[in-house]
Amino acid sequence: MNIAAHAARAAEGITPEIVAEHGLSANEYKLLVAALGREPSLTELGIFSVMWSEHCSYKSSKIWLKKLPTEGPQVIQGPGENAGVVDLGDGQAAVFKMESHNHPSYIEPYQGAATGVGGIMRDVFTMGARPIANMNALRFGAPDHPKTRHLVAGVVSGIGDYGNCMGVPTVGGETNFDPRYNDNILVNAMCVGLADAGRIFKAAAKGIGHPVVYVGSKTGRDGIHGATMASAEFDDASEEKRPTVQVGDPFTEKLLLEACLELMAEDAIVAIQDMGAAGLTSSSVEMADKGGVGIELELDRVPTREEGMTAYEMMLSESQERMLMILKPGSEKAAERVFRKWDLDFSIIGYTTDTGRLVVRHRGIVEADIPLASLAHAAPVYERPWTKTEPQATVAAEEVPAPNSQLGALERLVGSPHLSSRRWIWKQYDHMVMADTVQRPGGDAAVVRVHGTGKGLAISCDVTPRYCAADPFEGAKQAVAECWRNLTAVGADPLAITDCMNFGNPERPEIMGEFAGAVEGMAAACTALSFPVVSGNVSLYNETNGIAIPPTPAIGGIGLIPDIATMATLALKRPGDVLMLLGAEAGHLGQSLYMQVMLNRSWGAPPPVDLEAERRAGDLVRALIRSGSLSAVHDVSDGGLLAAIAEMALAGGHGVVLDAAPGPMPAHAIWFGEDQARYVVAARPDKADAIHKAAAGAKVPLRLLGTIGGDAIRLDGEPPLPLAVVRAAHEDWLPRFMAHG
Amino acid sequence: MKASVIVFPGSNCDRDAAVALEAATGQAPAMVWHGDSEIPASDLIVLPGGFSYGDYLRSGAMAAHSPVMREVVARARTGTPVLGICNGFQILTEAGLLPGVLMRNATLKFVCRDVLLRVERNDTAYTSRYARGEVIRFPIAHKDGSYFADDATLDRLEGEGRVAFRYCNATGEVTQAANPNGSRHNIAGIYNETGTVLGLMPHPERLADPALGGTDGANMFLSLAETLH
Amino acid sequence: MKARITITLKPGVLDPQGKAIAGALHALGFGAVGNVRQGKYIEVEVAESDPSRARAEIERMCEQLLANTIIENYAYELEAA
Amino acid sequence: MKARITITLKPGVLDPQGKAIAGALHALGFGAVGNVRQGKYIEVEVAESDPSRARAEIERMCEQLLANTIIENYAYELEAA
Ligand SMILES: Nc1ncnc2c1ncn2[C@@H]1O[C@H](COP(=O)(O)OP(=O)(O)O)[C@@H](O)[C@H]1O
Ligand SMILES: [Mg+2]
Repeated sequence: MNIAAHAARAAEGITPEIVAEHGLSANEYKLLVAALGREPSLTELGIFSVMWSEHCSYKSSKIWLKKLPTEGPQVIQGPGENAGVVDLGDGQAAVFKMESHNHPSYIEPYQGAATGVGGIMRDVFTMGARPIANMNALRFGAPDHPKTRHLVAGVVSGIGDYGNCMGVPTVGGETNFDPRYNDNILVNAMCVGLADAGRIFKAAAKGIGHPVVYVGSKTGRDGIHGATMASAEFDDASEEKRPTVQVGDPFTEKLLLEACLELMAEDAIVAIQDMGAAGLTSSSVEMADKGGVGIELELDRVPTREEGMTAYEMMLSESQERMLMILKPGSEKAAERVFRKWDLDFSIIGYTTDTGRLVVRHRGIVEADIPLASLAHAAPVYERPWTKTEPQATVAAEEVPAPNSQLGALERLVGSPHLSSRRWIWKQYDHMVMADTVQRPGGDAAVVRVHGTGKGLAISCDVTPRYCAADPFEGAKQAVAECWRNLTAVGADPLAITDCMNFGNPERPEIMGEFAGAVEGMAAACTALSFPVVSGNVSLYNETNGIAIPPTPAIGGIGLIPDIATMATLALKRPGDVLMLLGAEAGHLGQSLYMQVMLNRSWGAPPPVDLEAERRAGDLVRALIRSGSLSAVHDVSDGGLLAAIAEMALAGGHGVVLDAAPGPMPAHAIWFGEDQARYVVAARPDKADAIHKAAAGAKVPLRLLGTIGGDAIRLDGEPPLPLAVVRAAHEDWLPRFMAHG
Repeated sequence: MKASVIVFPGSNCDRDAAVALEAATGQAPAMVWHGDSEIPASDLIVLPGGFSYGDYLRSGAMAAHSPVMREVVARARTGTPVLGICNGFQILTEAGLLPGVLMRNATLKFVCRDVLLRVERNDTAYTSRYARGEVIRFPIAHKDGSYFADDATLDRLEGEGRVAFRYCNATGEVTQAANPNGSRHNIAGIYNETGTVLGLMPHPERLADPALGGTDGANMFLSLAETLH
Repeated sequence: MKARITITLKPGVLDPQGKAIAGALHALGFGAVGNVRQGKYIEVEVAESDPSRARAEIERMCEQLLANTIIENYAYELEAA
Repeated sequence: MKARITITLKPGVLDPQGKAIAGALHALGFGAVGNVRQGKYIEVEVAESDPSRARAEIERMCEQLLANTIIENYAYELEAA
């Protein structure tokens, strides 16, 4: 229904229908009236609806998120601000966050993904940080679903075009294909920025009578109801609704970035907040509420790009590339000069007050007058009923049929949609701009140098949705552990994570149970690994016609490499080096990629994560990397041991000669089991003894796997698998799929 | 050597160029805002990569009309070396300092990866540190890098030896497979008539530091530093 | 026949390109320039001599591929090639 | 007045975008599609009521900025806005 129709109805009073269209339940509407002390105007209803939406209020997830560990000596700012902040030493800090743009990307993949990237970058530079790396975690439907190719193409070029134009390298991510995402793809974008630890900007407005300043692009009727849409389940009709799509303008965002950083170098800003979901409404409410002040807005001063915009539209518009700031009185002129220099709109649209109310005026009429506390704190919080996901039985390796040939299975695995190279994607991302990318995409974690220093920031995005679907608790634990492991594998000290919790409809107890399980799994792993959560995002209602996505708690972690000279990579470098496995082998094939690719189905419990073992193995590997003992390192994850070895061989262009799998476990369980807490490492033969000793001391099992050399993967009793064949299988799938399928 | 790097709205390799220049010359270049019509006395002017004006309309088209470009053109005409990298190359063609245009890649996609280049000449200020015919590795990162000029222009460029770099394979052969974007004659970079203005799509500044995986690009800046001091 | 198709952004949809072009034209001294909108222009030759059938084809092409009807409108003219 | 400008590649200039569109149309089953060329379409509002002066302005804009006349042709129609 269009806005004019809304307005016409409002004249007749707010009907239950209008309330429902705003995504508020009858009971929530009652709460609203009580909080306001009267019936709302349409503009007020709109403001409440976005502030009380799942997206802004976290009403279903709040009580659970409290269980996540958020503290640690490295944490400067935990959840609650635009992004999390961790200490990098030397007065420097990393500012980072991940966010979803799932529904918009399904409706319009290019613009949806592009504006998702734009939004997360704003979250980061709002805090005074220069973005230095972007990541993206993508989940698409089955490759043979008619929409998948179109969605992949649009999302990837949207992410690329926005980040490329901004001049921020997109250095990594992850990509899954699964039919359960057919109608609900996930586009999670992460941004990492670098700031002075002592100059972090926050959203809390302070002081009375301070100017509220709007900067950036003009306001249009973009994405009105975007925030409420992102919180409502899809049905077939919503594809027809075709809401006003937000279009990204990365050029303007680049100007906004430079202008904000330029002004931040001066002492002019009291508080700053980007206008993301729910635009002017949430930015003004959050700043005022956090600072305990009131705010008055004069909408006639809002720069608009369309004629006749109403207060309702201006308050709810989600036009991109805009920011709201509270300035120190007297600095208006200097601020205006900066924004004009960068060709951006600048307008003082209001003042802070001592009333504790949000007052919105337009054309001389008070369109809204709401106690701020009711928007921010009176929002309902739900303790939704939940049922625990039934754990599945552990699968014995003997129950899983063996392949005719281990190397044949390997070839199929690395050439499958699940494990094939993502080069087609990252080639379209400028991953080198800023000239600090010291580890490019393709490794366990991307590494960007902290500009002007020898330090490196390692970044990785991880979650294995098929594990989470089978067991949300173990799956979420695994996601955190794998992220920690990927950072460790390049030699970094893992610092902290951000997350993007993508789930179905929380009003269904089984979905809420998945959420609860995932939170508890994350909490357990974060605690055990001293890897706190400093920011994050919850995206619920990812389901269509009652079919939900698998629970997908995407984890984005960062770590610090004190000296990039000690950074490790997965590429095998020297023939003659020995290859070793660190970590215990249990041959766990339940929910493995082997099952999925070779048998075309998944069953059983996912691999359990022994967090103690994880910590021991990781600390050992990191110490070995730092002491220069290893020539290559790769963690073992999807596809198991043989896939990990193949990836190392491909990256380095050297073959391997592998010893036979030790009994008594079936060979395919050894080669393809996805036991956790494991790394494959390479080293010069003369270092092997010391590594053995260190592993024994750390109580980490070690097994010699073989030797590096030749141009094939060689396994006793099977014809060698030439690297060229593996490479073709690994590299071909995605480009071929995207070319015609 | 004193260099100036021009910064347009949307430039984003300006810092990268400055870092590489400073590493090679020991002197930080002047960063010149596009709105300025003055450029300090410079031995070299660099137009960096990026997305000036978002690359909207056509890559480099709007920047070519920036006030500062009048001065860049004037300096180039009096012999000051001007180096345009990626977006800078696009700006140079749009400004008429170099012939031809950079069109959408034949794949229609942005492409970011290392490429191999054959150094066609080593008698310019940019290439004295390379050998003629040497194969070097530079990264590319562009969507509009397909060099196009009509046959007559190409004949003239070839005849006058104005092709600076060509995309090639590991043995220096100029093959279709080695061409990442559909450029005619595998052209990656060209000179003006006097060899003082160079435009190229690949980014030497991105492989000018061993920590980034290579130093082939550093030699371009070192050549300049030695020749232009 | 030959179709000349113009694809334009729907009214109200942000047009960053148009905005930037307007800015550049102003900077070049074209002071009288107001709003600028950028779209696409596509010429398609169709081996179809019946105009109404050609029309139906072109419309299907626009709906299915040429225009992104979520944010774009299209219009076309037909011409005997 | 409002100018509707179409900018097209000169004959002989390779048009990878047009070619890709033609390929995609064939893949979608539009077998009758022949040659496809892609260009730009730009609408410019000019605060100029005299058509001949408006025309001169538009032509200067095209020559100076909107078209790259090495590879592109332009054409336009004027319309009282
Ligand atoms: N969407 C993407 N964008 C950029 N890089 C990606 C994307 N998807 C995967 N990659 C890269 O591909 C490599 C393999 O990914 P993945 O198998 O998820 O790694 P891992 O198992 O170590 O977590 C990584 O370097 C990752 O950064
Ligand atoms: Mg890994």
